[in-house]
Amino acid sequence: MMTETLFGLPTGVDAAIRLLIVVGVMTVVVMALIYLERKVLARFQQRLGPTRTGPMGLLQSVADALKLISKEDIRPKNADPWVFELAPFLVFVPTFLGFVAVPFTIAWQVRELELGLLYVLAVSSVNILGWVMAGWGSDNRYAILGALRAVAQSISYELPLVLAMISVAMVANSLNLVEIVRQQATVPNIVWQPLPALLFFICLLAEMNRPPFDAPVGESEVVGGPYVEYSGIRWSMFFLGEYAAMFIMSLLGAAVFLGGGAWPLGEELGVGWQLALTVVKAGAIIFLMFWTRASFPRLRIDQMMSFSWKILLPASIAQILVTGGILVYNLPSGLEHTLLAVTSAIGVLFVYTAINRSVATPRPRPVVLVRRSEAAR
Amino acid sequence: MKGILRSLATTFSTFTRKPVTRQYPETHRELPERDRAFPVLLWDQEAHEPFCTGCHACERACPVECMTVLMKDNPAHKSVGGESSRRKIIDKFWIDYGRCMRCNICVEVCNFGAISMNNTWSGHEKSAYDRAELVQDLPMLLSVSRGGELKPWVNE
Amino acid sequence: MTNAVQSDHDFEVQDIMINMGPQHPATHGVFRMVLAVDGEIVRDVIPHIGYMHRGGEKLSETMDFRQGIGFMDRTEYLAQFNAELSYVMAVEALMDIQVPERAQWIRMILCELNRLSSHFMFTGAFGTDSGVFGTAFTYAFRWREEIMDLFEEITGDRLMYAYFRPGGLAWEVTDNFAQRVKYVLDQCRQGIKDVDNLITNNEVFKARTQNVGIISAEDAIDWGTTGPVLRGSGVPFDVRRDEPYLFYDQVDFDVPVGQVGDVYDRWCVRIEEMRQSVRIVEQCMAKLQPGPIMPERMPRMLRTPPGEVYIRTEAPRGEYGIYMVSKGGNRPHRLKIRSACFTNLQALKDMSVGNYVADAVLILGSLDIVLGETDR
Amino acid sequence: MTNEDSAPARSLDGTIWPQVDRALSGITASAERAVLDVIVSIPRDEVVRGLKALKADEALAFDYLRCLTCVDNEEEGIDVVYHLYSTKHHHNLTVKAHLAPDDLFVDTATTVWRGANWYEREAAEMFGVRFRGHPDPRTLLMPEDMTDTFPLRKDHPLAEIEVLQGEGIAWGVEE
Repeated sequence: MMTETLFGLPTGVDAAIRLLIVVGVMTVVVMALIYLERKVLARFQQRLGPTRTGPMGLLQSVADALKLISKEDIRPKNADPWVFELAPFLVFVPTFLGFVAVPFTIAWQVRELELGLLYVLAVSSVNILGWVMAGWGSDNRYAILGALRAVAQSISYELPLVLAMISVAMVANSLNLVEIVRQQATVPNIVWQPLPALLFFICLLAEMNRPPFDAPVGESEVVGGPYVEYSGIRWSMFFLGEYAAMFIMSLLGAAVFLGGGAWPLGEELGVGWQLALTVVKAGAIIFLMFWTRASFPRLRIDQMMSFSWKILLPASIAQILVTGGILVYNLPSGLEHTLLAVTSAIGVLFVYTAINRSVATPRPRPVVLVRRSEAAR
Repeated sequence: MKGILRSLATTFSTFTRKPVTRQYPETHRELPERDRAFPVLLWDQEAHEPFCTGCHACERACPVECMTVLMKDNPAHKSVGGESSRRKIIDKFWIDYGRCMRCNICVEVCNFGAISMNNTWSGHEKSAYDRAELVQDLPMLLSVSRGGELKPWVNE
Repeated sequence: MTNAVQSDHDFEVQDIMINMGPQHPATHGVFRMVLAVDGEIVRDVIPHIGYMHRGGEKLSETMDFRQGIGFMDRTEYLAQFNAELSYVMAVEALMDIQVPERAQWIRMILCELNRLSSHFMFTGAFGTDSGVFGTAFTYAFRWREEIMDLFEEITGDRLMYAYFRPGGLAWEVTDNFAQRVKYVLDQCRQGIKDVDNLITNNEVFKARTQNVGIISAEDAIDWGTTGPVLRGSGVPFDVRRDEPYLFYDQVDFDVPVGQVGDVYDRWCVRIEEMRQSVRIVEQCMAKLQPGPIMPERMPRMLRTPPGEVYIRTEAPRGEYGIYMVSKGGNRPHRLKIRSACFTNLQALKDMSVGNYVADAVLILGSLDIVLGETDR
Repeated sequence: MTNEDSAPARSLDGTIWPQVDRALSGITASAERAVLDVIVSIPRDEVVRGLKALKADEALAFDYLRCLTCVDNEEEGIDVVYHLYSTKHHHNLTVKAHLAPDDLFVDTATTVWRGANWYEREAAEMFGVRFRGHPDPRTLLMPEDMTDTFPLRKDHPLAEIEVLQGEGIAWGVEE
């Protein structure tokens, strides 16, 4: 579907302009995100966070960027030159491709794609190639260990992510992101589909390598994983890619589950309101990611895999079956949606208990207190 | 899951608390008067000379041998027409702060109360680019006490 | 060293050797271990220590008894009071000095507060090892800071206190000592609660630490492990309880003991020990009476008669022993520091082999090593 | 209690020496009382046998090696000192084996307690005592190639101190 072009320009030029705007905005957003993450994490830890550069440390990201650009670009002697140097681009470019379809408002995005949801999910998982290249090309054992973990993790969590999204698409009867947003003008999808929302958030953390799923980059184990040999501008491209992906996926989550620019103000309100709503919703998801980062230990790689394959995947498949089973009967809208919400909520409870049960044997009292009188002498 | 939620609640409760860190170079924490930074020599404000007579007690007691002391006859002693009651006085004194381990022993062995630990911030902010810059000579050692910056603390 | 792995392939399969440390965020200083890994599974661990060896025992032989105290701080730089205590108690035992009661109570209070601060440090470092990004660390430091402020007010230094002397204490505590200790204890209670709530019951943490790095009670004794590592394995051996020094026989406290001997048990034992320390300090404060802090007649120059003594105290990491041989004179003939981390580290290989790489990091963290003490 | 009276004429009454003596039957052992513990001296060739007997004895059960170290007595040779403890009965014992200065070896105690491993490695590199049958005789704290000097021996000199201060004031090293 083709929306009208800006100022009646030719389609190609119009697309280029839109992309440039998006890329420019994204760079600023990424910088803001890095600053915000540091500030918010600092508050979680009762610290002040960056304060030196500019008022309240607002220019910290700019200073970081300048520092990273001016740093020497080091390539290890034994590294594979092409693979090593191309890897950051392969992480960075696919991430930015995702912006083509993400709706910022109901009427404005780079391109409105009929298969927008599928496109964003597909494109965002390409960057794993860059990770493998980085891990292999660095000729570093930590890097290869981290890259292998990243691949395993990415493959395992891609499945429940996509399956959860399919369930939502079934309810919306569309893969067009704009269409999905438009349908949520009254009630957002999270109410009808809480289980996919939960699965989406968990998989989101895993896809972004955020705690508790940050085994591929865990500092205390593999010291940054695939990043370990990178420095300067190349390292910052990884970083940029990471935070850009974070924002894209949050926008996606806001659009699919929280009603994007449509809920609760509806389509009538201005573009500014819609944009603000989208950003606030995406911001909420991002805040949740910061929050989990501040509170969670890291899962081991095998636990991470079994969590995905044994809990998330069955849950998402069950959700698709149930959703399909309800939708196939063409029930009245109210009843259908209630049924969807109830079954999905039961699914959430299932995941909740499954997490509880999956933890190692419960110990009623972790420590036994030995009284003084029990001393041997 | 309960534990996970509790973790989240705990971090959120600290999110709402006031940050406890300080902006260090701008705002200094107040130091207790017992604070031990590095040893400095004390200045006798009445006689206008150091208390130190250069008796080598601290030099001998120093576990890391960071001090060098030289004494001389006091030019201001009564016998040569001055007003001071000190027959001998310190001539040269070096302390290598890079070597000092701030154990307080020199203060404890001093019979004249002539050496003390610096309890101001100037004693802590001593970073230098060269180890040799950390060697303090007599005027440097006396300057803190001479300026009256030291907080009084009587060691029982 | 590479171990060829049994395989069905017609090509040879080798373990990769991963070198962790001496510069690695998880090795708590300058510890180095070489891991032979098969995929993610650790097949062999070769620990290397000695990067921080400063010849402390040799140096102590050249220092007299007053000068040696300052050096003890620098061996065990997270539980300095305990290290000083062992040293001065060794001198007192050789010289047969009676320490006044007040000095002993104050020593006890300071040692227990030191245990609190050291365990806070452990929770922070271990939290970081397990992947809580900085939060556990800042929590721990925030509460440890209160204790260190108190120590600074009393001794004048934040880390290297040099406050205990053979015979008693260097000087009297501050006038507002009682209020300050009470305040610090309140803060510590809040801190223990925070750290406990943040980590102990977290399912992710439990999944990571339970049944990982198990060492049985027999093995733990055979390897000579001490402190929370030994108690985590279920051996209720605490020097404070079994061979009371100071006035530990006059206060009431419990010895926490784990049931499985895994990383989680060691964590829980330490958290419980912190609570017990708060209890001990409270009892000590109630019994603290005014009085002298040094014996009335102390020789100006400390000279010991010939003899030897092995003094052991329960430092936060386990038994901190000083074996002091004197041939007369004002300095020890031989001073051996029996370090808790040194022995605990020996058992690292037994615990780690067969676990994941990520677990090896956690197991090392659960030993709570201080390299200054290990290498001396 | 550490601070209890330790009279100079210390007798062996009331100590665990009778039990130790019984456990060490067939091994030449002599005892004296130090400030805290009983010191049992066993000849070099029999010490590991003695340690095994002490560990195996039901009433003693010295299952825990607290510390193993050496003491350099200069011309009199080197003493290897074992500090034992029983986690069952909560008592201590110090065992000493004397080595002549020109004959520095002793059997390894790792066969009794695995925990003796690092202690012996340290003692070996610091004092030049050879522990026969040690499973892992590498250096521990010292560099791998530093096998000819023994830092903790009394004849090993301290390093010179670098003097940074003074206007040409010569500064000797005390030791």
